[in-house]
Amino acid sequence: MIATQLPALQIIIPLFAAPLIVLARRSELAWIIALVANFLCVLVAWDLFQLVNEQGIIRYSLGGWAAPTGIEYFVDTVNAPLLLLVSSISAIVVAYAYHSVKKSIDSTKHYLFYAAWMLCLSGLLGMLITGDAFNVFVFLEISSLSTYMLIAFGNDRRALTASFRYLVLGSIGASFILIGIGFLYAATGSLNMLDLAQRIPNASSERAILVAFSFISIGLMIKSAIFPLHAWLANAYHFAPISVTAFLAGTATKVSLYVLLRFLFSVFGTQYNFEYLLLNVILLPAAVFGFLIMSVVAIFQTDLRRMLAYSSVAQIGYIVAGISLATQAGITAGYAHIINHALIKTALFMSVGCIIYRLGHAHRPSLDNLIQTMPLTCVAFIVSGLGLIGVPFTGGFISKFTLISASMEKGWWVMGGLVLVSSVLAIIYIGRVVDVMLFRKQRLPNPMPQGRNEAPLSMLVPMYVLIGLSLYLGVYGSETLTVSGEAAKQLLGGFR
Amino acid sequence: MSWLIPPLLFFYGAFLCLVVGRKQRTFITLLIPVVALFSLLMLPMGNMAQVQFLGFELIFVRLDKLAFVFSLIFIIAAFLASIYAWHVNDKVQQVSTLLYAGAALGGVLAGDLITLFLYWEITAVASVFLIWARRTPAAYATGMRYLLIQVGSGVLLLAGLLVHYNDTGSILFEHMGLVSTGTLLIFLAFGIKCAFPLMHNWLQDSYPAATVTGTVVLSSFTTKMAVYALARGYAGEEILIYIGAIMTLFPIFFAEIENDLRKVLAYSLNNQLGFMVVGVGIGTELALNGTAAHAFCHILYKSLLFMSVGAVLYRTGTSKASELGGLYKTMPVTMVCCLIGAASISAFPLFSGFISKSLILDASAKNGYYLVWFALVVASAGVLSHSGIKIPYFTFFAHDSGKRPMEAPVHMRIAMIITAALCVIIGVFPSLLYQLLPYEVDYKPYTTSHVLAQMQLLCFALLAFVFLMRKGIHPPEVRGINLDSDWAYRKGLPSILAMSAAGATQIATKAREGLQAQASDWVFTIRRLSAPGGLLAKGWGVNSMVFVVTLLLLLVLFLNLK
Amino acid sequence: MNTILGLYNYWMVIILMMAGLYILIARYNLIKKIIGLSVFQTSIFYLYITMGKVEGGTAPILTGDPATYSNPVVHVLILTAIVVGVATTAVALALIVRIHETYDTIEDDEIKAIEMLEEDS
Amino acid sequence: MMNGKKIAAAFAWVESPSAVNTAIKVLAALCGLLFLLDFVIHRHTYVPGEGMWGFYAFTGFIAFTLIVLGAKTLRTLILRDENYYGEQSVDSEEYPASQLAIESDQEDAK
Repeated sequence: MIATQLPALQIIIPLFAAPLIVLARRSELAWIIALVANFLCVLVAWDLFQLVNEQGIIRYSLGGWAAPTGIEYFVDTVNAPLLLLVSSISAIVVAYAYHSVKKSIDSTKHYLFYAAWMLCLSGLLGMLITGDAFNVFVFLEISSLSTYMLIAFGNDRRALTASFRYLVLGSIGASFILIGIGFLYAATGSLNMLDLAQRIPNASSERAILVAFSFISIGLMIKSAIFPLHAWLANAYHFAPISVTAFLAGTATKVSLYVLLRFLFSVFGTQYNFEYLLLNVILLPAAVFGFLIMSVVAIFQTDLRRMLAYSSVAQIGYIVAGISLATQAGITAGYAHIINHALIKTALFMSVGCIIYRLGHAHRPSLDNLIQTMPLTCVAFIVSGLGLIGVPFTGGFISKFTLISASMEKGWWVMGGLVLVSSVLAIIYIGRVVDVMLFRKQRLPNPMPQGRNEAPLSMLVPMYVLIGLSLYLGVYGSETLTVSGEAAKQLLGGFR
Repeated sequence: MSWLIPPLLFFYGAFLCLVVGRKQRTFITLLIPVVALFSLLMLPMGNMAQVQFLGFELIFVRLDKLAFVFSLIFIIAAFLASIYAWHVNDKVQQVSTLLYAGAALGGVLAGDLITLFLYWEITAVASVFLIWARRTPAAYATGMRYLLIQVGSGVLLLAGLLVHYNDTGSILFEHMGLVSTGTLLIFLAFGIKCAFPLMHNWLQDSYPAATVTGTVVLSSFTTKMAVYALARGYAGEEILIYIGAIMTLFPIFFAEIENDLRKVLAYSLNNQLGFMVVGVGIGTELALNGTAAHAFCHILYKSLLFMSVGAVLYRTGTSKASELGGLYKTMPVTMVCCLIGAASISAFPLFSGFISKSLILDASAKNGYYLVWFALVVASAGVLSHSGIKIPYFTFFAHDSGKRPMEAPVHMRIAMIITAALCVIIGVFPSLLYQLLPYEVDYKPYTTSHVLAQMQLLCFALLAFVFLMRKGIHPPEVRGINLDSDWAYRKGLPSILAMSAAGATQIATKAREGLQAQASDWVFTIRRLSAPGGLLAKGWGVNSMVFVVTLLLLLVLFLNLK
Repeated sequence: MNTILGLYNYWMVIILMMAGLYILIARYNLIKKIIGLSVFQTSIFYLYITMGKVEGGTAPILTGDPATYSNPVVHVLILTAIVVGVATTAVALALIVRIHETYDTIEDDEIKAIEMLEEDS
Repeated sequence: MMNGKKIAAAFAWVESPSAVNTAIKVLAALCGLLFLLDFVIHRHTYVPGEGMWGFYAFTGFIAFTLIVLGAKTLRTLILRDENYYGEQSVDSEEYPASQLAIESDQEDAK
């Protein structure tokens, strides 16, 4: 009985956890409910992942209304791994968040914080699981609205303006998507993605499809912070509570990228993207300039959160570069990097969170010799940093390596070279931090408490679990690649 | 079994060293090479420890006779260096020594290019700590230069292997030859680590900067791993013969006038590599045997020389020839060992250099490379001049410096005596080494004519030394440094940059005066744009963000609907 | 002529949309920005409803079985979108109240100037 | 260490100019002998000219001299002060004493 309702449960569990948390009110209780709900989500996602591997696509008609009239959820090899990824990251970060939230947020507001978190999670999962174009918009707004709230919880007053700016830009992005979906509906008379994919080739008006395509892709570019539409991201990641940043960095942009992939390849089809729509004229340069310029910008940042935020935009550039290759190998690389980068960047933000927890800031020049006071945190940062650079036996290496060989396979040598160049830039910005942490003598008179002053265990353990996970996927890289390869095959083959 | 392959054993040792106390660490550094030796001897020939990775089959162990002889000498070198470093109580050095030796061993055993790349980079990163362990700002800067070049070599290797894979679909590390862009890139990567002319200077720059024991370790692995890689991938590539010939000649002149004895040895190392590279270039069985044998002997006697100079440095605080002299009185054992090392490197009969260098010389003569052969003969006389005479003479004899240091500590003496004994044993019983070589050896080094020729060459060179000393023509040892190609990036580039920056400022000033306009150079612009608060890095307002969105939308619509 | 007048509702959509975007780009007052955003969103509602309109059609409720009726799906969709729009506006206004409390201004350029100072310090 | 002292004593002759002169004479005699052997022993050769009388002797002497002279010339071109690369270079600094064990052999110091 339950097994057949899994796709709905995936959304409903966090959705119902939110009001439950509001009712519970007490902050410990709120946290426990969030954690339990989140782990249930992980279980459901795991089950779905297994089911998809065994049986292939799962289609689920919400409320018993059959598609294309009703809203349909479907799970296939593209979104099942991401459901698992997003719910696991959220679960780990919720576990991690307890102490950091307790310290930085007024205790009377904790229940609201966790409720917003659960809503955000259900929005993100909904975007992943739904097979209905309009439903994507609805879930996008659910997740976005709760994200604005979560960001505004930040301590610095600039969190408010960051949230506001993100709100305006995010709403524009969502509205663009809405416009695009409207045009699609006008041209085809359907909202179901599977149905759309079949109807678009014979649509009455090609112009309407083209307009729909433009609006949807721009809208999703905003939401997934693709250069040059990334400007909202830096402040949002910088000033949000650090656990929120860790959560968003691993999930929000990745889910939007998934929707982009879905629309580009499943709904519109490869032919549309690159023969008629010149998307490679927009998306590819955006990707390449993104990972080059943003890596340079990251080098000059003095705040670790901001540095990592810009590095995120750069890493999204890699993903988009893989996508814009539009080959099996390219999409495999992009998809693998979605997974690897989500894990690595979340771990990095978590380690920065530990630093902030103890020092109250993450200002690079003031982290002299941090290894003496917070060795475990520093090691976590360094190990994840190596992953970000793409050192062999880390996840980052797997996806970058696949990306480079994919671009060579297509004959895009220059891009492969530029990816290498930007890896060198990554070495510089991570290296600057490591240099300060390990090698600098303390210059400031008394900037830090002396002796060991490690973050609490409840923060360290989830962080190391995540790092272990990403290292596992680095060493056994072929597993990520198998999953990504299946996803790419599914995307390129349309709905089958 | 694949968890007990020699390179991994070294890594386990390094990890153990991280967590245990001082005494156990010293013990581990000695134990690991012994265990690794047993592991190596137990390994059957052929491919092992194959791992599927990203759809590639990585071969972590490919053992054949060529790989075996290099692995064996690496393990021996690691063991000797560990005895020599018995006194060291520095976790950094001990861990990095083990990591470095293990990685070099892994590189030699690697059966595919990806594995090779992996170990290639680990050797770079692990070895730099032997320089940083000196713990001075200067050593840090030198280490950074070293690391940059070594990692650069790795990047070239990666690029080359990608191109090569794209061309051929194979990542096997086998004979490749210089046939395509990919193989050229790999060749250059090997060339950097092998210190080809004009790519050589990292060696002389960094080895004298390492710690006393670190230099002994450094001298054994990186370059010989590169020689092995060349022998594996580019045997018989004719250009190597000429590269090698140049390598044997030009460092002689630098070594002759260098004051820092460890730098002299670094130049001499470069010159000896030249012999090996020539052997690889000729590529016949005899020549490759010569390369392998020479690498084997070279690691021993070069370690021995670095050990003795290191012992002097350890006891006197300097390794500069101008400050030394007359030490034989108080460091006689070190002196004798140094003399044995000097005799070995100069290839006196009954010492190890003689039986390995002859192979390469004969190979070049037999294959008709007469000019190269002659260059090698001249270089042999040169080797005598700097390593054979200069090192022992100016350290232990010459004018009395007045220094009366203690004899080297017991463990150093033991390490030196064992190494010296090995040099002599190999020199006296060449068949011991010959049976290890990759191909059948049908070669007799001790023929009358051969011994006579070598003795004539060396004795007359010695005579020339005496003559030049007596006449006062031989250049004295003076303090100072000699410029080499590192000038280009240590002085030239910075001053060009400074000059161009100054020029740019001038132009900018003029432009400001003339045109009332701002002009600034691009580095500054990037910095200004990217630093916190700069255009690219500040929090944009809603207005500009929406503006960019609108522009992009219009662009996309225009492109799509045109 | 026909294209201009016959498609006048689409022209209105475009004008509203551009007006909304213009306000967002050209005005610094946060409240005005939210107004711009609402205008922009309204244009989308208009677009959807326009699509569903059928000449001479009625609403398919309470009239038995009409021969021609406007497409009800778009109305349903846009009801949802309106709810979303209201929620967005509410959150935005709440944020503006908080911004006003902490910054004492709701002019975006003034806020940016304050933030630049904070970044320097 | 007794052993070491014996070895040192065995080399003490280098201090005396007359002994050094004798040693040089021995070396010269050895060279003469080796040169003469060329006329007695037939060397196997691969390279044209290698079989010439005194080929190795001349090569050794001349090559060594030319190398030393060449190096001397080179030194006039490239010798620089130890501080050439600034204070922060390995050449201009002393080896950090903390890593050394500098001890003098008081017994032998005279």
